[in-house]
Amino acid sequence: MRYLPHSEAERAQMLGAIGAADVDALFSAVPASALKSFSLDLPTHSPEYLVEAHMRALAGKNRAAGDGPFFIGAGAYRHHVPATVDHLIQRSEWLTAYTPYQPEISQGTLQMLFEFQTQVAKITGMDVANASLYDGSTGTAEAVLMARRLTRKSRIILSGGLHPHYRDVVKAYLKDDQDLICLSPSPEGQGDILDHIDVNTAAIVVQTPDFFGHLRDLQAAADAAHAQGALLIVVVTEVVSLGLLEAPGALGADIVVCEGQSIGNALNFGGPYLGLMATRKEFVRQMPGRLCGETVDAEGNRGFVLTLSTREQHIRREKATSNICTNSGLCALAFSIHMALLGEAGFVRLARLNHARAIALAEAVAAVPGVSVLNKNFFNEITIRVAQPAVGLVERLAQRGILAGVPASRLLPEAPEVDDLIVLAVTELTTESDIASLCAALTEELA
Amino acid sequence: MRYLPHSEAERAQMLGAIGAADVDALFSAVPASALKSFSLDLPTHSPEYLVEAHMRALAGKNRAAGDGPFFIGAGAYRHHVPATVDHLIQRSEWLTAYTPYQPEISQGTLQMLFEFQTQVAKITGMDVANASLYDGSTGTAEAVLMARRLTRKSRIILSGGLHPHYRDVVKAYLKDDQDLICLSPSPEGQGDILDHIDVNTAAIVVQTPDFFGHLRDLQAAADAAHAQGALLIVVVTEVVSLGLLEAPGALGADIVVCEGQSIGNALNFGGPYLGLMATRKEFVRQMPGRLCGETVDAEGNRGFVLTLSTREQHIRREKATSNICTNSGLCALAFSIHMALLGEAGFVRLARLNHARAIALAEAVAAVPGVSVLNKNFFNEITIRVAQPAVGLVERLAQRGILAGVPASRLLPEAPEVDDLIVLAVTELTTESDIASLCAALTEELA
Amino acid sequence: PEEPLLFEIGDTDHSGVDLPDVELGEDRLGDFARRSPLDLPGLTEPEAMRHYVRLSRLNHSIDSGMYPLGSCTMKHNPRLNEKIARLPGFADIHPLQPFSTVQGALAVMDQLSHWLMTLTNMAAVALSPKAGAHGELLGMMAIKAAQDARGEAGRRIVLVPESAHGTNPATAAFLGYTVKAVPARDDGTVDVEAVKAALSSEVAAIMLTNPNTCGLFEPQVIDIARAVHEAGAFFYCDGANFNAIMGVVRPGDLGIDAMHINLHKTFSTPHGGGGPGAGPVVLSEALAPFAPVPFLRKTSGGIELVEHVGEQALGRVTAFQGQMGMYVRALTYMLSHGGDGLAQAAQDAVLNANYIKARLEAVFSVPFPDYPTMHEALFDDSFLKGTGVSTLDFAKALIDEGFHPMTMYFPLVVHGAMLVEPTESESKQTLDRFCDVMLALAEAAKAGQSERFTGAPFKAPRRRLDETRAARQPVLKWERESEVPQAAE
Amino acid sequence: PEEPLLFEIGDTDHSGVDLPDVELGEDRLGDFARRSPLDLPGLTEPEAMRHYVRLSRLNHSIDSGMYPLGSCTMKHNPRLNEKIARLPGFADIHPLQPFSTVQGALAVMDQLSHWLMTLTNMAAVALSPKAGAHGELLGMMAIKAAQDARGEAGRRIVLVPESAHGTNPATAAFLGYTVKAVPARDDGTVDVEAVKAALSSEVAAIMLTNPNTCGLFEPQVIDIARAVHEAGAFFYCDGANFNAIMGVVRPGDLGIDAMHINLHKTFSTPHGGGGPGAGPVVLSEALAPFAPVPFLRKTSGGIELVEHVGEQALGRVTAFQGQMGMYVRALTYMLSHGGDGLAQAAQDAVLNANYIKARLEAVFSVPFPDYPTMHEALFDDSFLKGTGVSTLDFAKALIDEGFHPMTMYFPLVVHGAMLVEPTESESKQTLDRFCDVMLALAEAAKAGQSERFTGAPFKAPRRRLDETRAARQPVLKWERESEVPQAAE
Repeated sequence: MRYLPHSEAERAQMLGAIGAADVDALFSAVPASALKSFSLDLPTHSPEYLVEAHMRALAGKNRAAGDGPFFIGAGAYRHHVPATVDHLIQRSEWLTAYTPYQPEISQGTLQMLFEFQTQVAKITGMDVANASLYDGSTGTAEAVLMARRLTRKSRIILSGGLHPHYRDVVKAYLKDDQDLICLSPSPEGQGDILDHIDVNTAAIVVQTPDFFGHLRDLQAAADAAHAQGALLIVVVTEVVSLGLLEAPGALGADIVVCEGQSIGNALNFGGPYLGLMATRKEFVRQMPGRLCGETVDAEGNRGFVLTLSTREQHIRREKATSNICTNSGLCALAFSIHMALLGEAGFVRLARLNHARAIALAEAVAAVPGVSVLNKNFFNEITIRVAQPAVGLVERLAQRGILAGVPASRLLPEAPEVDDLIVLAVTELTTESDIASLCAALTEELA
Repeated sequence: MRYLPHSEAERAQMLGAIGAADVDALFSAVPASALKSFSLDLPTHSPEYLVEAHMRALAGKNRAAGDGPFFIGAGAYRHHVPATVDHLIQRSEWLTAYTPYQPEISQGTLQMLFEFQTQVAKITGMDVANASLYDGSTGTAEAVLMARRLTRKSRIILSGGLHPHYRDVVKAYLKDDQDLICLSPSPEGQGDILDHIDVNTAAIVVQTPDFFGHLRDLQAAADAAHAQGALLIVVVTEVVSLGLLEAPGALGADIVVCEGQSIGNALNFGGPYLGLMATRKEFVRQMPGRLCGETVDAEGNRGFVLTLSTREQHIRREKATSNICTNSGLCALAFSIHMALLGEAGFVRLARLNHARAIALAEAVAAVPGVSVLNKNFFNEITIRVAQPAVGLVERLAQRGILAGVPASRLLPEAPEVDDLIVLAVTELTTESDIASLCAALTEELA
Repeated sequence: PEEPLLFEIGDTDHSGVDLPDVELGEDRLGDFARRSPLDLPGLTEPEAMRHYVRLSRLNHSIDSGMYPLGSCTMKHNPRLNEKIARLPGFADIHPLQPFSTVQGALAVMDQLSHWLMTLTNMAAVALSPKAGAHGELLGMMAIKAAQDARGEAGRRIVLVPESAHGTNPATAAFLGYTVKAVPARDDGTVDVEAVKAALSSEVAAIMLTNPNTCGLFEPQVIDIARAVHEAGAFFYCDGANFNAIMGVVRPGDLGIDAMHINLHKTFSTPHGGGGPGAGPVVLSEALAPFAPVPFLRKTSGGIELVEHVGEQALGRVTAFQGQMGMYVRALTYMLSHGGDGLAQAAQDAVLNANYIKARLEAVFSVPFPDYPTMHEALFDDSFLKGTGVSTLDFAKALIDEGFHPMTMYFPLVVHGAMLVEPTESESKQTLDRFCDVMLALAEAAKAGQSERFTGAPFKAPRRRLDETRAARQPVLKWERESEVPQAAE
Repeated sequence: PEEPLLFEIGDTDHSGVDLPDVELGEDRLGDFARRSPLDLPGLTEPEAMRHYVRLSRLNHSIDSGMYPLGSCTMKHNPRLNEKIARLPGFADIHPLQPFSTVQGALAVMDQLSHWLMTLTNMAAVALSPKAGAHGELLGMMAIKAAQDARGEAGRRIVLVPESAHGTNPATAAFLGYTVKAVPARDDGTVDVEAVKAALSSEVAAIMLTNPNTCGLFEPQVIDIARAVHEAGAFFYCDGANFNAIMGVVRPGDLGIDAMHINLHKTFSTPHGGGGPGAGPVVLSEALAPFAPVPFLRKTSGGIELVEHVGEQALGRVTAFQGQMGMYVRALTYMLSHGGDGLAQAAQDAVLNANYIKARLEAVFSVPFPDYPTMHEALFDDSFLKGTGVSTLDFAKALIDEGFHPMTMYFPLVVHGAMLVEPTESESKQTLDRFCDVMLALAEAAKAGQSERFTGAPFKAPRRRLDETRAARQPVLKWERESEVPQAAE
């Protein structure tokens, strides 16, 4: 076995040193009925080239996004990741390092996290950010719980523009909670949330661009929430939008949660992704997740450590702010490297390019007979109405080699009014010819 | 430009410090007629994702060996390279390091080369090996020149079993040299060389397994050469064979040259590859190429340095043993890592597996009507006679999706007697179903 | 070694990507265009490469040295896994593509599920949790959903042994349960009688780690399971230590109801400096109906994902279908090892821990000597008594010898605990060097060379860091000099 | 830091690959089966990973620090190139596949040829040489073939300036030419009159580096070319320094006949600790007919390789078609930069060298101050006079500051030469740090702190190594203790 360093002779030597007759003697505490009392219906070990052949065959049964025109977004976006990013994150010292609990030999990871926190704070316009959470959806649930701790109030209102998966995760986390209000899907981008805020409201959760691609008015939401002593939680699933859209922090957000996958991370069929969370300075001690802070070492040199860990489970146990005990370290590294490569100049240009492509898509698709575009404003994603069930149409387009977007009903089966809606995204990788192919195919299918 | 660290402001600052009005002032020694006196018919700089799209499109126009049954060898072999090898050679400290002329900060490369030299000496059964040459073909030419220096004689006899490209490279290096005897191709594996040795002979060059897959009798060749004061140069183009075949060093070889590509290195359409050269201890000062040796540092710690460099061009200039001033460092690293992973146990098993596949191929293809196998013995490569022009047959098989081997006439257009011969190789990656596909297709084409 | 912060190297002009600067014409941003400054420094590619290469060299890593880190299973991360995970057919597919276009990906999930259920002998598996703690949450949510469905929502107590990981009580509390501690016996294991005494109709579940955090296999685990079930409660098993028994003992045979599996510990997906993890949860038949979405269903047309079910199940614990990148890596690892190799790995992990224990026990005191240890060896710090060297000092001294410190002060039930888990990845040569170093350090401590410890590490990129200062005056992001608020004094 | 040799870690049982152990039955090896021992130690995968990671950390590299290394153009190696070179469509194709199955690969060669010919304004290019020195050999072989074809085989002399790289005279000698030195003028450049004086009907060629090894552009290069051609000889240009002028000056406009191009210097393919390189040679119209095989021919059916030609050409200088892996990397780099980016890179390289010269020239003496320098700045060691510090000592002291030493004692025409080539990859920040260090070291040397230099490096993985011992008692491979011959004394 290529991964096991012992020869049989070494095993025998070691058993001798232990004074055990055989390895089974080391398992003597296991009830006899449970020890090796079975044979496994599993294949035996395999040469690397056969494992590779098996996995390549499975990979070959998937249509990769790069194989043809591709317009799927809805919370995960296909951006170009520079080769440097993927190269660097595979370096042994990044890839195979442990959580930086021993700061003297983890300054690489820690300084990177400090830089990452700074980057996230800058793009969201917030005071502080943590060292990442699992993803945007669980981050949203954590933000809701955090708001309750901060306000000591319990009502939570989720906008109808919140990504349905995010809504579902919050529902699962707050199972059967009467104080959780989930507003109906709002495909037209209508402002739906402000009227529900009352004095018992801990927080409202608003996504922008929302699930249907509409840009939401955060300032109005913040004002309305703050007037009742509630917090505004802003969710951003397409973090590239922050290169062109006003920072939530500048519009009154109290907690910002983003899905950070767009920067540095591949689609990966849904994971691993990267939850970003940023908040106001005064809320930091109620923020879940790891935090990295600056300090000095015994010789006075600048250094970094995980800090404020009295919030965390390994210290606080049942009094922790969350049970979280990992971050999305390697994804955060990829994000941070990609963001460092972009810098302000690149980040803004990337956002502009995405928006330009979306304008081109919206104009082209609006010209297809039978299609109407629901969005007045948007970043890189729009929703279209196709006057027939979207699921079948999208499947037929897939058979033509075009991955045309997400039927809204896949995520909202309970809302028949969205059955004829498709959510379509573009990125810098979408070409004019991709858009032309989509429109041509749509025209034929809807004729 | 992503690769250029200066902003325009920094360029201006630096020109100021230099005292130059503009960058053209720095090119004042260039005759005006030659400075920027043209416009380049070349595209301008391009985003990474567009460069990648361009190159992927080109890659897509090639049929990769892994896309179907594949039997091409003839000096380059498709073996499995463990993922660990390719990962490690991309590490910054290996990939982007310079030639180890400053040993204090190059011990990684140097120790690896010392280990590499030891590995090469062990598999060839020779006293010493150098730190690699460009490839097997140029290594053969270097060996011939080395033999002349050692013997102070001039006649060189190349076996008819030597890879025709290797023969051609020696011919180019010894342009118009009357003392170079190139024997006719010997597809039947006949011993053809011993009768030509005379007292003026510096060396005979024998390849085993030879170009047609036959195993050659090195001991007899060594005895005959040594009896006339000539040297035996042994060429091995498939280094995996040394896991099963007697070491040339044990059979009297004086210089051994191998193409090392098979271990650790991909096919790469012909390069970069890896020349191995090993010889007897007493010949080392006439060996070309870099050598790494053990020594100690000022504190008595073991360390390694490039040594015996008085042989080399950067010291000896026109008196050097060769004009070579690189080795194939990264390919040698890949070889050394792969060989370390194999170890004796793995190397022998790999060779056995290759030979077993070749036996299966030889038996299967011999049963195809119209095919005869020329080889009595072989390692992983055989030659078949197909009773029709091989070039057309191979092209038709390629159109069926089978890369069936090399028509001998592609390398030997001057020898009409090989027009109906195909040289076929297998490796551990060749499956039974590949062999069955080949035989079925051959049967149909020859019917 | 000093590496400046990226903000001290880059500026807002520099960029390491080339992108066309498009004219937008009339934008569609409404009134929401960005007005506040980004102020985001960039690096060109050569600068970025050097920054991140240099930074990385300040880290310890598996590839450069051993982690004798109890309870954390830091094993070799094969690069084949990384290569496979990056095939476009896995990395470049979107979670919301039509099922017909992702049959290979769904097959990976199906095959991984088969391996996990077979190795554990359990009825179902929920793949989607993002990490071990997330899996724990899911498992306890499933238990809660099952009890709610039974009309037993009144069960509000969760039993947790004192030696448990911090996530266990945190998870229970997160779901609103009251945590009740179960004391351990003197031999370091849980007494079935103590469990029985704590059980009642108010108890929802027990959360037990097995092998436990003292490195011991709970000898009465089957009896405990029986008692728990008889009391109408569920048995949640923390699977963090599954590496000790995979292929050798099946948790399902012990009577557990739910267990998370850390793909990043047991199945070699890389730790990545703190994540991402992946924490699939295997479930018993009783809990299977309460599994979250999405889950797989095989149809005549292929495999599909069930993404919505009724109210009884616990719902969705994450967007999309979880850590696909980790599924691919873990399955690749499983196929490489095979069932036989995984069992051998578990046995080698146990062999290695017992070897360390055998080599060290004459000097390092073993608090629970009654049983052979499993995959990790637990020592206490009584050998340091009177030396002036603390457990922390001792651990930091290991850094100067090229090792990561062992786990310290955990489990809490042992004074000055030192928990050493070598994993199966370490060679005898490395284990011997580690033991030699441990013995030499113990000798040095006893010989009064306390300065070698109290000041350690000396050879690391940093000396000991002031964690108190970091917490008292938190500096959580970089600010330009001009932005840093002046201290009041 | 010590890392044992792999032979001290592994043994012949250990292996890091899993392969079936097949039964051969009756083998087909005749009498040639191996009988002598291999005795080849192996490492399992975790052991190998650690060995090579640890070893690598003993190396300096571009990614971790600057190489101010004259005459070697150590620039940033983009990882995009590495990624593209590993696409199966490039890495997993065999050099002898039918042309119909490798049209993309042949297109890469064609496009690369177009770039190289356009940048140099030359008539043809031979891609196949494996490295710069191999290209030099090819170029001189082409010159020889051309003269043989003209019936001028009697030309046996090659002119080489004293400042030339060692490969130049070595190559000429290798082909049987007599090397005749051309002296330089006091300003560091070649005098056309000196060339004219050396020319005769016996002279086959001149080999000139331009920009030359003193970092200067030869101002009379066009006149020299004219004189050489008038004498019936050819002009071989060493292209090692093409990085200074690419996109700015076309060698073909200067009258050269052949020039090799180091893809691993100018076009960013990685140095790899000493190779592999790639040394395509551009050729003038006069030499084009003598190019080696293989070369490209476009037909109606696509691109094909011409692999055999008549006797006049020089034949074949390597098996197959050369360093395809390097062609892919170089073309990727060219497309990334574009023609405009390459010109900018050359100008930045020159700017950087002049900036270093400007910052250092008050302290470090510049032997040839008459011209602006091109891509490298040349200093001599007169500033060290009387300090007891040698040029070598000074260079080794740079190691302790995190820099690779500059090139020393080359070119030979300058006493104690120190040749500094920053390349365009270095930022102003890094250049400033380098200059600060250089000035501080010079000050330290002058202040009499000679021990800081004579013992340097102090902070490297090794102190200075005994090269004399290595050469006198060569130990070129590892042997088991028992095998090492006992010394006679």
